[in-house]
Amino acid sequence: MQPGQAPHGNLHHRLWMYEAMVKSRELESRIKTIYFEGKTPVFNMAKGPIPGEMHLSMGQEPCAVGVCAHLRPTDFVTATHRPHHVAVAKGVDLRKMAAEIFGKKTGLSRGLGGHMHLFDAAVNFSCSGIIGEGIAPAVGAAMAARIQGRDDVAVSFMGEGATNQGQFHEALNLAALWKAPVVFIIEDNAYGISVCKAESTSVASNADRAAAYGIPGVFVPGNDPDAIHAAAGEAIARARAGDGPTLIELETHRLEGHFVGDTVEYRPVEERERLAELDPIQLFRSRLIGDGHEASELDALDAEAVRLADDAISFARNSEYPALEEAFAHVFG
Amino acid sequence: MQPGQAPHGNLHHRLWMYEAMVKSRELESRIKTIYFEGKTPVFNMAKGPIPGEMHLSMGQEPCAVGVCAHLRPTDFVTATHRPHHVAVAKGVDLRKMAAEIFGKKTGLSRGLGGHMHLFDAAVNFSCSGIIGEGIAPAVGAAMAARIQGRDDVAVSFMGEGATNQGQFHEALNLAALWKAPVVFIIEDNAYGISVCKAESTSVASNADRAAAYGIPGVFVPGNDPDAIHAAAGEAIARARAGDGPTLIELETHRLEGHFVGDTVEYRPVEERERLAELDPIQLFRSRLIGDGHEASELDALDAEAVRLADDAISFARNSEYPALEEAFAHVFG
Amino acid sequence: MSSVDVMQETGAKTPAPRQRRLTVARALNEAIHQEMATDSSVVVLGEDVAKIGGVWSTTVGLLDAFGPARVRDTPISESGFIGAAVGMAAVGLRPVVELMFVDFVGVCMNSIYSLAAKQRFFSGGQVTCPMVLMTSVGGGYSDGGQHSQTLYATFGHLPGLKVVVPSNAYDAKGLLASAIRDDDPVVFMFHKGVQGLGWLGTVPRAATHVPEEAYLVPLGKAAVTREGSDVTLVGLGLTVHHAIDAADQLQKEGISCEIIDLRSIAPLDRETIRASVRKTGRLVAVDDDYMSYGIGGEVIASVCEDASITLKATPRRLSFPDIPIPFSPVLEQGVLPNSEKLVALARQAVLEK
Amino acid sequence: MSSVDVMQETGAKTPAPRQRRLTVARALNEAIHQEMATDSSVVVLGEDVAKIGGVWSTTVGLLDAFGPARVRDTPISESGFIGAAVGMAAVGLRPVVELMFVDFVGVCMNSIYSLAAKQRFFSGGQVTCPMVLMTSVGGGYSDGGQHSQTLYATFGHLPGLKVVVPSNAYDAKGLLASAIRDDDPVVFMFHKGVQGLGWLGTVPRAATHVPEEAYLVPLGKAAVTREGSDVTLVGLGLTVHHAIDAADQLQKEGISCEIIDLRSIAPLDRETIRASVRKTGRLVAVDDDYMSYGIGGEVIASVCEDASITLKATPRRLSFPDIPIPFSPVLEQGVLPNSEKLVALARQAVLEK
Ligand SMILES: Cc1ncc(C[n+]2csc(CCOP(=O)(O)OP(=O)(O)O)c2C)c(N)n1
Ligand SMILES: Cc1ncc(C[n+]2csc(CCOP(=O)(O)OP(=O)(O)O)c2C)c(N)n1
Ligand SMILES: [Mg+2]
Ligand SMILES: [Mg+2]
Repeated sequence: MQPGQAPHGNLHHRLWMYEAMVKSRELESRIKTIYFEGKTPVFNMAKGPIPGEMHLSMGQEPCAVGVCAHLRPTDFVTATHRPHHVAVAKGVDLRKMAAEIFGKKTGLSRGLGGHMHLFDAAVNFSCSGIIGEGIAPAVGAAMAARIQGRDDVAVSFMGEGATNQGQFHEALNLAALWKAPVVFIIEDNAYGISVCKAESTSVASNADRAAAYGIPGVFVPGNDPDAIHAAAGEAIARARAGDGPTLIELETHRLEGHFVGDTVEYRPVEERERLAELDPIQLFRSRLIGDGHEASELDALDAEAVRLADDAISFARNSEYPALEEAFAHVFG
Repeated sequence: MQPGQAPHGNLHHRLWMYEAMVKSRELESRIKTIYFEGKTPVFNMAKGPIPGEMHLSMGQEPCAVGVCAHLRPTDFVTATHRPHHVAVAKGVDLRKMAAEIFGKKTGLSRGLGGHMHLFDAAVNFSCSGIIGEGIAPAVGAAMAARIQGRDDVAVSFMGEGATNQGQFHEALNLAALWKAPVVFIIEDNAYGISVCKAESTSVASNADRAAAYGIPGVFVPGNDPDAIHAAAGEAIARARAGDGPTLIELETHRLEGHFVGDTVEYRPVEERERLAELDPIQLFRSRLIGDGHEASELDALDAEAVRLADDAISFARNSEYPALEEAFAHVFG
Repeated sequence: MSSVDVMQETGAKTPAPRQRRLTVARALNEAIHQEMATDSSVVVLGEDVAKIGGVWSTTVGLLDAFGPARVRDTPISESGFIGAAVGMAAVGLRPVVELMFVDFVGVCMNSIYSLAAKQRFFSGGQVTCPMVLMTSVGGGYSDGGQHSQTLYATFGHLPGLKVVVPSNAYDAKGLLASAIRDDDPVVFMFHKGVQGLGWLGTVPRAATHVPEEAYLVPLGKAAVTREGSDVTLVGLGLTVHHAIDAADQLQKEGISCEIIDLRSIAPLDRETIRASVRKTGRLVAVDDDYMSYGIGGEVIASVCEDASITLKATPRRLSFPDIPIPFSPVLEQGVLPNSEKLVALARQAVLEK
Repeated sequence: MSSVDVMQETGAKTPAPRQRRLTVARALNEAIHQEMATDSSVVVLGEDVAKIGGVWSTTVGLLDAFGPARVRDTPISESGFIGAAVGMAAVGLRPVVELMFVDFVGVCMNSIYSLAAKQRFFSGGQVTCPMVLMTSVGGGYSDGGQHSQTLYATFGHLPGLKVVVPSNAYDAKGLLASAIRDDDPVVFMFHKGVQGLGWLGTVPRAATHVPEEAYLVPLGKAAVTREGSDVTLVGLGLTVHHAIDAADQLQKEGISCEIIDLRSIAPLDRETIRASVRKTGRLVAVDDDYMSYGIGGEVIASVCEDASITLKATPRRLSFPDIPIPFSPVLEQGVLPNSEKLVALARQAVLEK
């Protein structure tokens, strides 16, 4: 099932969420491995087939799938510098996405954007490397849907660190004031690079900040796809019905460093050691099996995810780099 | 009594507040009259002894005096494009202030700043024409006092419209996080130029926004100097004691247009007609008399305010314009 | 430049003189009205743009004509509403957004230079940003250093933005219509000194004949406002009028000035400038932005780096000095460029050697 | 330029070669340590500057040495914490603030250009702003268009800010010490390509001998990195190294290059540039900021508007083109300036006519 097709019953959307999580994870695992090509023994960000910064979303997949399970291609999503899981869940073309990350001419943006600038107009997905930049465009896209008479919604994903940007405040006030059909999703992975939430944010839960705009604020603990799916479903239905925005903070876990290469020494050792147990894909898999799914059914989804990830990566690897003229083709003279 | 001298008993600080309100009003009345010199019959902002925009604070004096009655010269205050009442209450040199507004070399800033850029380092007062610009500097000055081991506080004044600037959010989060000794004073005069609060702000009271930072939020209705004095006193004492920031929204009234020349057609007629009855100086005078003060006592304060305003204006009028070199004297080459 | 001069250079049919003379403000307003009427995707956002029709009278009557869904007063949240406009533009609307004073760019620069300007590039052409950001520029009326800047070069320097500055009503209407129809973000800077609002003071000459029907003036093309042979004066916005006044004065001294009105900062029409200087051999650029890394420097460099141009005199520039804008009228008027200063520089250029 | 070359031009006593060779990052870090030790009013603020010592290793060890009151990690609130720093500076502290990437200026430009830059002017000299804003600039390692800009001219254009760009460790330390002691706000731009962080790649030559003791390199003075007679190459930050590489190459062809390292964008040391071009008669400016209204244009204009200079060749500039910075390594490397492109331009200049 694709996002945008209404999930038919509990069973189907759970499998869809599972598969999308695995797909994102498989893609990112390959990216992580390849990222180090050309960067050993000396780690130099400029080298290898995937140069530049690389922010992986491993561990945060529940946030993406629980929300995007409710979205259509015409719904508008903005993500952040850590965009892969959301892109995958929103239905971004996997091959073109991988090719963009490799800087190839077959990429979503012909290699102009890179991993922090994934745009897929076919499913109304975009992201940005500037913290907080995507929040207001989501409000605008939501208002545009209203003005154009569509019942599409917009969703803006952001990290918990981003909530301290002025842009968060301005955009939420606008959305609330204008009753825009938009949902704000905060992925609280407890860190903004090395700075933990308590050192950046004056309230424990950003859900409390909804009070500053007179909109509902929801906190979902546990990094749990089902709980996220439920909370997001309610908020998105509310938005679609014209009842205005919702702010949702999701507890989640960043299993990797801020970017690949980050040694993460700023996280307490106990915290780092616990992370493996918190892998949401393993936990969700166990729950699905507990709920009566066959392991073989999930294995088949895993296999399909692996196949798609492999396919996307080899497409990217085998594509050509763009010609230099491409750099000049998308700006007027 | 000067601000910074602890007000000795209820009686004295009330008379001080009364006098400071009248002083601000008298000064602004003169400015308003003179502003039209050279601008009749054709109103052209560039002309006359006081060119440029002119934002009067008439009606909002209680906010300034109720707060500044608690402040010392070493306490730090930032105000806005509508700064006169706060400047007067903070003890800014009246002559130099008037001269600055006239663009004279005897002005606070030798004529470089003008009415929206009044700086008086002697009493740690400044203001700015960019909405929201003064909030963060107040937080910084407050933190500096802590770092330097002083028990000075900072107060940032802003309009209710300013609370929708991102800078408001960033500065309040910093202040709360760092427990900065700062008080945020919102003068809610119901309008930002022509846009009323309900069309700009997604909550009825900005005091509710304190919840987004885990700090106390207070709303003071009535444009009442005594009530403002009480609320501000508590917040400033709290800040001075090291217990962190407070957000206070004060209901107030803008008796004039946004700037002089504004025909205010966007305000409902009934609202405009009611404004005269809402003059806080008249109301406070009546209350003081009701509380046992002699009219003659207040008349004497009025007379002193008139004398000071006249003196400041004639000082300004009779001062010279700066020499052209002055424009280049305060920027490196 | 009388309105007739404008007609000549813009190529419109010569009208009966003084026919339908509009201010820049009214011309801009008319352009928006017409574009909104013909294209339902055009929407207007900004502070005080709806109920009172804009502080600069650019949006008068739009709320009544097109309703609150398409014409919206915003909170004082420039970064938020410009960012929102980019989102609108990404899904098919054509927002016209007003930033009340260009000086306020500091609170919303990211939404302009990083978001709006780079969408098309970052998306490899998938997503465009047909947004117009209208903003007032310029001083001269003692509004102090946070309400009097032009910041032309600040915008011109950052790729992905088209940047337009009209000097008169005819161009203003046609350029704004082109801007609204353009798929790239356009920063449309109208100078308060030519806007035609009586309460601000204005150059009367900026009010010109404006045809009633919609028309386009192309973006990115400078205008030869006046032909001449001895020296090229390059200006934009208000300083085009300084150039005209200076040329009138110099004419009396027997010096013939060619005047270039840049109209566009980005793209910069280097060819028109170069063609003129190739002819006159002398260049004086005049603008009211800060000097360093500014308009005048770019104009001079663009001429000097062209090996096919032989200069008969040292090129000169007259700009605002590298200081904030002082409030006091004597200081502000003292440091602003004006026609007398320009006359002196142009005369020096002609008399050099 | 070996470290010995640097020593000569900066006038320090010639050290034993390779003595105490530091990277730019370590030199910056040492400067802050020393200034904090001697002046208790120096404080440090920024994202990730305390616990991990800064993403660019500029603030390593400061938290341990000076404690959390003076060294503070901030939320992702650039506009807020830079604004707060201005308030601190107004009452006697000397904040050193890090903006992680210059590209993020869009979210905090007001606090920089309107607040910090204009305090002293607006207050008529009553209030100063002794703040240093350190920020990383430059690309070349495929970090995409929001993490690779230099934006030199954006800062240089706006009055009230001193703007400094070191090309090597010796200068970096001395310039930063000067910046911290300066009463005006200084934007201190360190180029990632010379920073000396192995994980980023770096020009080895930028790591130079750095004396242990504190010393000052004056703000606003360009350096003559190498003397020569045929053509003047003007660069800054990373492009100084392109100039050195180009000069080495051209030397083999018998072309003698004089190299000017601007070190300061504002104030711009026009006299040193002009003196050099007066001698060589040829000018090629090279920088990695966007071209229009940029560094190269200002350098060319500053030379050409000087009537006392006679050029033997058309002045040339090599800059980043007016497009956002592409991610794909082949595209980014293709459009960035480099020594080969510079060699070609300089050779053209010498062979012209
Ligand atoms: C405006 C801006 N400031 C700073 C940065 C640098 N930066 C990149 S990611 C990041 C941390 C973001 O934290 P959070 O929002 O929690 O997202 P997470 O990385 O945890 O997904 C920072 C500070 C940036 N990209 N943009
Ligand atoms: C950043 C910025 N945006 C817009 C303006 C234009 N402006 C000046 S005053 C004003 C209204 C301010 O409203 P409020 O904060 O309520 O203060 P008041 O004028 O009512 O005292 C506006 C929009 C500005 N000066 N700065
Ligand atoms: Mg986070
Ligand atoms: Mg108000």
